[in-house]
Amino acid sequence: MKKYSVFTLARHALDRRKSWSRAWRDPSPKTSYDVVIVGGGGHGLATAYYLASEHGINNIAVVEKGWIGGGNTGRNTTIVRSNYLWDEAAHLYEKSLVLWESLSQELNFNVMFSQRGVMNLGHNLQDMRDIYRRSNANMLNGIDSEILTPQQISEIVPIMNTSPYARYPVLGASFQRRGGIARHDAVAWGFARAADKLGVDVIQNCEVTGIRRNNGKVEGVETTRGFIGARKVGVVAAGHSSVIAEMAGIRMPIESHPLQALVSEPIKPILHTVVMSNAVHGYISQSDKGELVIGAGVDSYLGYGQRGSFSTIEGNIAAIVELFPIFSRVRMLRHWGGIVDVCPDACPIISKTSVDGLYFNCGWGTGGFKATPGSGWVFAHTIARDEPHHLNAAFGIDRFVSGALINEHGAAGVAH
Amino acid sequence: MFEMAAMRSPLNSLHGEDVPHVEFNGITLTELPFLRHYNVRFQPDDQQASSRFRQLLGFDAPQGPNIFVVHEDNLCAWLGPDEWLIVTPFHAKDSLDYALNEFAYGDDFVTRVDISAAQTIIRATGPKAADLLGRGVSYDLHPRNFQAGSCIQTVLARASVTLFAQSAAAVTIDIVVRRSFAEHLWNWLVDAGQESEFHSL
Amino acid sequence: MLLIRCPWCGLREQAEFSCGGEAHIVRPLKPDELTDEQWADYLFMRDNTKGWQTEQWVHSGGCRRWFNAQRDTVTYKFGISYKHTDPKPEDGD
Amino acid sequence: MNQKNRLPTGGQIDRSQPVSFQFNGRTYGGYTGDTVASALLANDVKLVARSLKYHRPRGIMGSGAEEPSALLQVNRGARSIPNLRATQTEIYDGLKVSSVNCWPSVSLDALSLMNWLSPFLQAGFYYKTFMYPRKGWMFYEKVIRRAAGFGKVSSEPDPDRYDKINAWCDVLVVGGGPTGLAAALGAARAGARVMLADEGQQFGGGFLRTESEDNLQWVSDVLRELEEFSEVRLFKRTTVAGYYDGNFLVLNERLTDHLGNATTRNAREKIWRVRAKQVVLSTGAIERPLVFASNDLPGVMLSSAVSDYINRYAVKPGQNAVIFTNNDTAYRSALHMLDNGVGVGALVDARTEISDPLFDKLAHRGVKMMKGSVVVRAQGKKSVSAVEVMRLSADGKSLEGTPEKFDCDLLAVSGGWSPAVHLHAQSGAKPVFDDEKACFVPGPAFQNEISVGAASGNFSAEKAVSDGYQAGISAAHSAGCQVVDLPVIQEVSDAYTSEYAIRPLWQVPGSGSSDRLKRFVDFQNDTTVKDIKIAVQEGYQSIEHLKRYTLLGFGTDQGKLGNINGMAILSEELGQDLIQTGTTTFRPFYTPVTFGAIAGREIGPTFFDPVRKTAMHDWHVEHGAEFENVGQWKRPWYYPKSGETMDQAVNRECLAVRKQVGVIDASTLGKIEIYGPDAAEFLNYVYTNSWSNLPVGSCRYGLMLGEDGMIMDDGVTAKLGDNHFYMTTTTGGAAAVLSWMERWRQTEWPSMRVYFTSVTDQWAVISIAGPKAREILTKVAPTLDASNDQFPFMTFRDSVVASVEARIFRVSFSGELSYEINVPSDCGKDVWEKVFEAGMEFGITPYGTETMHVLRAEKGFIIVGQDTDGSMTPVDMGMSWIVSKNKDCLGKRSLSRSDCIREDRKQFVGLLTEDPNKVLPEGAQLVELPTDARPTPMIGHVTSSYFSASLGRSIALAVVKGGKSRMGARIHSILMTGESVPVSICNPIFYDREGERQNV
Ligand SMILES: Cc1cc2nc3c(=O)[nH]c(=O)nc-3n(C[C@H](O)[C@H](O)[C@H](O)COP(=O)(O)OP(=O)(O)OC[C@H]3O[C@@H](n4cnc5c(N)ncnc54)[C@H](O)[C@@H]3O)c2cc1C
Ligand SMILES: NC(=O)c1ccc[n+]([C@@H]2O[C@H](COP(=O)([O-])OP(=O)(O)OC[C@H]3O[C@@H](n4cnc5c(N)ncnc54)[C@H](O)[C@@H]3O)[C@@H](O)[C@H]2O)c1
Ligand SMILES: Cc1cc2nc3c(=O)[nH]c(=O)nc-3n(C[C@H](O)[C@H](O)[C@H](O)COP(=O)(O)O)c2cc1C
Ligand SMILES: [Zn+2]
Repeated sequence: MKKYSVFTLARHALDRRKSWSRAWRDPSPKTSYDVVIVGGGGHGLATAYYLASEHGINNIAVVEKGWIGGGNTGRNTTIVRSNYLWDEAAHLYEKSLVLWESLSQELNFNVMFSQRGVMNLGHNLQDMRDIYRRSNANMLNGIDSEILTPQQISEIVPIMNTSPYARYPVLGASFQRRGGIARHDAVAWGFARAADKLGVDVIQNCEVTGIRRNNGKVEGVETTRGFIGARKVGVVAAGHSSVIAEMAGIRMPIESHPLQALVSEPIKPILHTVVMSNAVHGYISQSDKGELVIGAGVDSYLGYGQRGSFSTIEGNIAAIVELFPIFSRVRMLRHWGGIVDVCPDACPIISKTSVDGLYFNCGWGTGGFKATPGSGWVFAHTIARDEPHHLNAAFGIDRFVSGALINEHGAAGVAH
Repeated sequence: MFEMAAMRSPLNSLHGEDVPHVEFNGITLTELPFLRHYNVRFQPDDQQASSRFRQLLGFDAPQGPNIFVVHEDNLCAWLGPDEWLIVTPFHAKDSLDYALNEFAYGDDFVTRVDISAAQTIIRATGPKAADLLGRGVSYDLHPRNFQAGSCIQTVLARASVTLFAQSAAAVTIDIVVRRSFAEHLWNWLVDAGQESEFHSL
Repeated sequence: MLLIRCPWCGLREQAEFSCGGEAHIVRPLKPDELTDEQWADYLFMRDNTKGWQTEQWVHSGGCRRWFNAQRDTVTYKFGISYKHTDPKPEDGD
Repeated sequence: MNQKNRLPTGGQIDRSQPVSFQFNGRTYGGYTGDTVASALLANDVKLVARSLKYHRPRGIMGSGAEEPSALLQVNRGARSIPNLRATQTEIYDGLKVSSVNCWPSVSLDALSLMNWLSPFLQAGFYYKTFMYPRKGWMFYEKVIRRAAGFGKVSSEPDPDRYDKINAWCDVLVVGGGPTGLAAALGAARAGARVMLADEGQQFGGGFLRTESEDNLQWVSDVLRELEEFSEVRLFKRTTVAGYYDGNFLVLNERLTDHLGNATTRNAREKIWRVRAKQVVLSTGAIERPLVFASNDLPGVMLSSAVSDYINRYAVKPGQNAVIFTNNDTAYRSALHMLDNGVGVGALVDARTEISDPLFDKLAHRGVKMMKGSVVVRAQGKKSVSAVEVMRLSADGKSLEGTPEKFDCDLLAVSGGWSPAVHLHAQSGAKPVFDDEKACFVPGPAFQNEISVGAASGNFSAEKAVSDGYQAGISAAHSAGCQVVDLPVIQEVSDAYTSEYAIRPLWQVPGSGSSDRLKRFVDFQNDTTVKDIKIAVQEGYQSIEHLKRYTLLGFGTDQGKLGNINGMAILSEELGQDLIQTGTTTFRPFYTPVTFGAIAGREIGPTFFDPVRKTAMHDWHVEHGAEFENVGQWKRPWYYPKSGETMDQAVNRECLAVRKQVGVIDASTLGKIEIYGPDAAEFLNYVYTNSWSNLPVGSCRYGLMLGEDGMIMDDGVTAKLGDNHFYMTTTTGGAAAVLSWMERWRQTEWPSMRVYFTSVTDQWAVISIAGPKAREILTKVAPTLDASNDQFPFMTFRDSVVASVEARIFRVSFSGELSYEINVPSDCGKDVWEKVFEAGMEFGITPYGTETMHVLRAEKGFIIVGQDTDGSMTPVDMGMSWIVSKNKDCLGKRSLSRSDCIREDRKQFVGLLTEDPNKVLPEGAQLVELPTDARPTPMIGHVTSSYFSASLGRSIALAVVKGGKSRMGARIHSILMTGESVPVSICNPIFYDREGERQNV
């Protein structure tokens, strides 16, 4: 496979007979693998990549029921940050952020990680207490974090409505400059290509329909393309985690909800920072193509439909127009939904299970895109060593029994 | 020692001491302040309670959903399978109070709560009133669907409300709204009333 | 936007309702006697069914009654709505 | 006003109303009824835009929603709108529009050199470069970003209003072409409530682009009849933008943009939220362009658009045309051109068998009819000047013969028709591929919907009318209308009916001379055939990967023209059927919708969220209160006297309460009447403590847990009678607590005999606190014996206060002698004023939430949500005394889980800073020792922190790991500034630890 660089690009441009090779192969499933990863989203592909690159396991298949990156990886608002409240979460997301910072070079695929800064707004006194609490914790955890006054906010984002007369005025914000956005599809493609290069089989249009077990130990997966044997199976199926857990006779503390996002028509760049507001519920950034990328809240009912209700979008847009009155005349191009796997404490499960050789990585809910490299990295460790890395030790499924939840709801301003 | 307390409806402050009233586009909005409102609870299958209700109040509490009945001074609306709203004018307060007290004393699982100060009524009148309310109400207010005598509990401009179709063709609709939301709802209706396009439904 | 049938008030718009999640999760009568695992199962573990499931809804903007409704979590189509006092019907179509 | 290409007669424009408008700073003329596109063409303006990536010159290609290229900036200043399609923007006097994405001008665009760089810029190039050095992307991105986007957003807030309304109907007809009009008529005659919406400025759809007077007459006859039905509503300029679950559709009506500067009171746009029992989709079909070299040049236009411009707008889009088609529809356009003075040099038809009745007629009129041929290339710099034509091989895969060149300034293309299945697909149905017609047609319906007319792949006008009519009637029937014998609908005759015959042609094969030229598939995103090939080579072979890798269909047109060709070319490359390739997902909206309209009126200080006010609100305003938002409520925060800072005001208010007396409006507390024989038992379940033995007339504090054992809410509940309690909740928790209790009662314990009624709004609460409180109470409630014996702490009394029947609770959140006087809200302000008057002689001071917070912090009382965060148990908060050992309650079982009984959990404590004047920030983290090493382990955080005027020093509440057993320990807070503040752990009760003051 050719390395991507400006030189290969030029050679291809100048020599029309040259053609690009496949970014990843289209292999047929082998009869068995050391590890089968279920789910070809960013997390699954990253897991495969790190299993191969960090743990020397190369006999791996990633099986994806549709096309890789077509799940939440392909439909999220791409916000990346690590300023989480609780130590366990903060360290995990920070590991991920550090990986993001050199991911394009590592994968030799430009994932366009743009560290343009992420702002979380506070609209009431309790928001401001929570912002101080979280920022201060970030600082002590060695994660960059600032607290901004409304004045500073309007210097960075002059188009924001920081009027004290607003219904819920902006009282301040936390700001992580190292946060930003990335090109979501490229993350899936880049990991797939890099994993493929290390020998991983990326198998699309192959749905897992059963988990074969014997004596409490996993033997492989039944798929729409036949049985595939495996010594270990890592499930990274996001919204479909419960469905696969059921195949293995496991119960999960997860609910799958629709989460919606939308884009405007492309306009000339005007918003250079990511802005999030939990209180008025909207978050927004402007992509490098010019469209405003906006996220809404979850719909309250379970939904595997990859779509949600219009009323959610209405409230979301009202919040955006309230914060950015000049966007009133911009027009919405398209809105869509994903299926987010929500845990009661809004934190993931990255864990062994009661079935030997079966591992789950799920529950990322509304905010796992930012964790893609870190999640893959710790999950690869967990699968390879059959024990969690210290970074994901707290994210076991047993915490729901002991009560050691990592409550990133509320105080942490958890969202995307 | 103390004089009778001066009562204020939640909308008083909008218009001095007058009863709030505006007209636009053939729609009139006015407040019906200081009516007496009671929340009444009893089990519909409690035969004794039902018959005492009839005896003391002179009518049956409506059994079906989405309807209200009017008997003399009292309006009685279905709010739930074991819950009713009774509204009566100020002057009829004492006799209703008496009847409801009697009613409640007879049974330990019958209750009535005076919520007169907890809510008020905004009356919207005019052939286009339903069109105005339709800006916030998701229920179909077309007279084919919302006939005189209908009452529905729904959400209007993010406030919980109960709507009464007081006349045919939805010409008069009474909106029961919680006190603390009343000013918001009033402002909202007046704002929506600025639109120049209104239709009769 | 879903149209939901309240067993009392009839068909109303989603805006008047709140969803309460999976139905028929019974609170253990003697929590004290449960192991932590059993308690966790009641507290947190969910079927999270893909397809027809029975769930709780409340007509919060209407009559404030809770009821159960069948719904397909993929198509979002509703089956039967019924009161808590009614028996659990068969799964929807 | 020189409108060179305007036909002398005809068209739907209003010649009595000439209009002048500006394009790129130059003034042009047109008429009311023109779009920007038709008026520019009338003025012979062809070059209107530059493409996104290569900055190639672009013109007007379509005449409606499908237009990919002619996106303009409309208006200046606050009313400026980006990205409007010239083809759907109506002109009015004074309108100003301009091209975007070009500098210095559309004809001299500096960035057009991008075209030369294009070999580097092919699909996916971004992913392959700009990676080095590591931080390089931040630099490259800045440069690349400059080229992003089309139009500009205005720098001023939007001055316009937007309206929104709910509507219900029996039948919603989408699209007011012949099919839709007939459907609406059928449904209306059947007695249905009908809504008919069309995005255009006029009804008539495809009939408007025919030459037939009869057709127009038919349209106006039908409209006249429709207008007579009171239950029929007709919507022009109204796009049905989205089709959702539950047969819910979103309509976007544009009310004022076309009126321009004429003053109007109207909202600019209106969103209709429609619930339709039945939907008739008569959305017509969209003509497809053809894919050949340089097919994007200005002057290349859809043949239906040519007919539209000629017949509807009386504009000749060119003088000398060539037509390139693979189906019959373009023959009709040829006739339109010839009849209106546009020369037709050649009609190039890919088909070899042609049965169209017009074939001979056209040949007769001198058109060179070229069967089995294709245009391989358009020539010209900034617009078409000639085309090259060659013969197509029988298998369609190669070219034959030598190119023949035809000069022309207009190339009308027709690649066949694609039914507008967007809404059908949005509703959840799946379009299927029809091989015969070479297009996707609607599949089985998923909701109550039917597609008819061109939208269903039936492209004949006559059938459109009768099918539409029938569809309307049966929709009405399905919606519950009684359908009795209805008159038949007036038929429409067509002199030139032809069967729709097509030879699929998804791309013209490459020829030697044109191989290096670009063949565009998606015009807006500059996606070419080559890009698709590269994507396929690289493995991006799912249609969804192709879309994301090449941006096919990603534009503001959502691929209305390009998608089908792109999907077909992908299929050809992969050697698979189109149905195997499938479509990408159709999503709302059909065309983009203004944010402001979607937001509607629920924005701004008044309407973004309801403002809830207490009965005494006006008094607070009159007395200078600053307000705090607490949920939706406005609560007085503090009452600064003139010149006072917040700190000074709060200190004064605090001292007044401790030394004399203060009064606070506590009306926002949630209040619930609980009644029934099982009321006490129910409380035993929702509160951690026991309620069985509370005497009537007493009050008790209660704590509620979630089932996970974490603190959820708290408040005081009084026992009013045997079966009767009055519960208070936190302001923010009021609604949640009520529904929590209802839920348990109704779903889990349906046999419990207890009722809940919210009375939050019923009672205004005037809370007086301070040593002088009793004296005031005695003054305003002269009949009450308020002595400590008769009315002790934690009891309540009914009494008359200021002539109003009141419930008085002797409870205290400040630690002082305190009474909460509840009176019906309509008397709230009056009683408040009388209490205040009575208190004047005692120095009564109104205080706000800030002072309340300080006073309770001095007493170590928690505020749920501030001192707790959803991860704190009663044990953590030092409140194990309130969890009864003798009964179960919600959440209790969770408290014995292994993690909840750890000794080193965070526990509630007080903190004192070494420097008494240092007030810690709330939220500040706590560590053992100050250190610069990161990460630094944290052992807790500050939940509340104030300067206490009564104590003359700062105080703080916090949660600290194992804090209860560390009294006196010295720990630190490291602030955001880096400053480290030493603090010592102490008992969280700072003031009157014995609680004597509230008991006097
Ligand atoms: C609208 C929206 C906005 C969001 N915004 C953000 C944000 O701004 N920042 C952020 O950090 N996170 C965000 N998220 C969350 C984020 O997208 C996800 O947490 C993350 O992408 C999950 O990645 P994944 O690889 O685990 O899941 P996915 O990408 O969903 O991958 C799971 C894959 O498993 C496959 N699969 C499922 N079942 C089977 C089976 N039986 N056999 C084979 N394959 C199967 C699926 O097809 C899918 O491709 C958002 C999510 C949504 C929906
Ligand atoms: N002979 C052919 O090959 C061919 C091909 C296509 C169309 N036609 C002609 O088209 C006509 C068919 O009539 P028809 O009524 O089915 O189609 P039509 O094209 O005449 O009408 C469709 C109408 O729907 C409107 N519309 C589309 N999507 C909309 C939306 N989302 N919201 C609001 N409005 C929307 C359009 O503005 C248009 O006015 C006949 O005259 C037929 O001859 C012929
Ligand atoms: C960050 C981001 C930006 C997007 N930008 C666009 C866009 O500019 N144009 C567009 O049509 N869709 C855009 N989409 C939406 C996709 O078209 C698509 O709707 C989404 O990936 C979900 O997939 P689906 O609609 O095919 O189910 C974007 C999606 C994301 C996640
Ligand atoms: Zn109901």
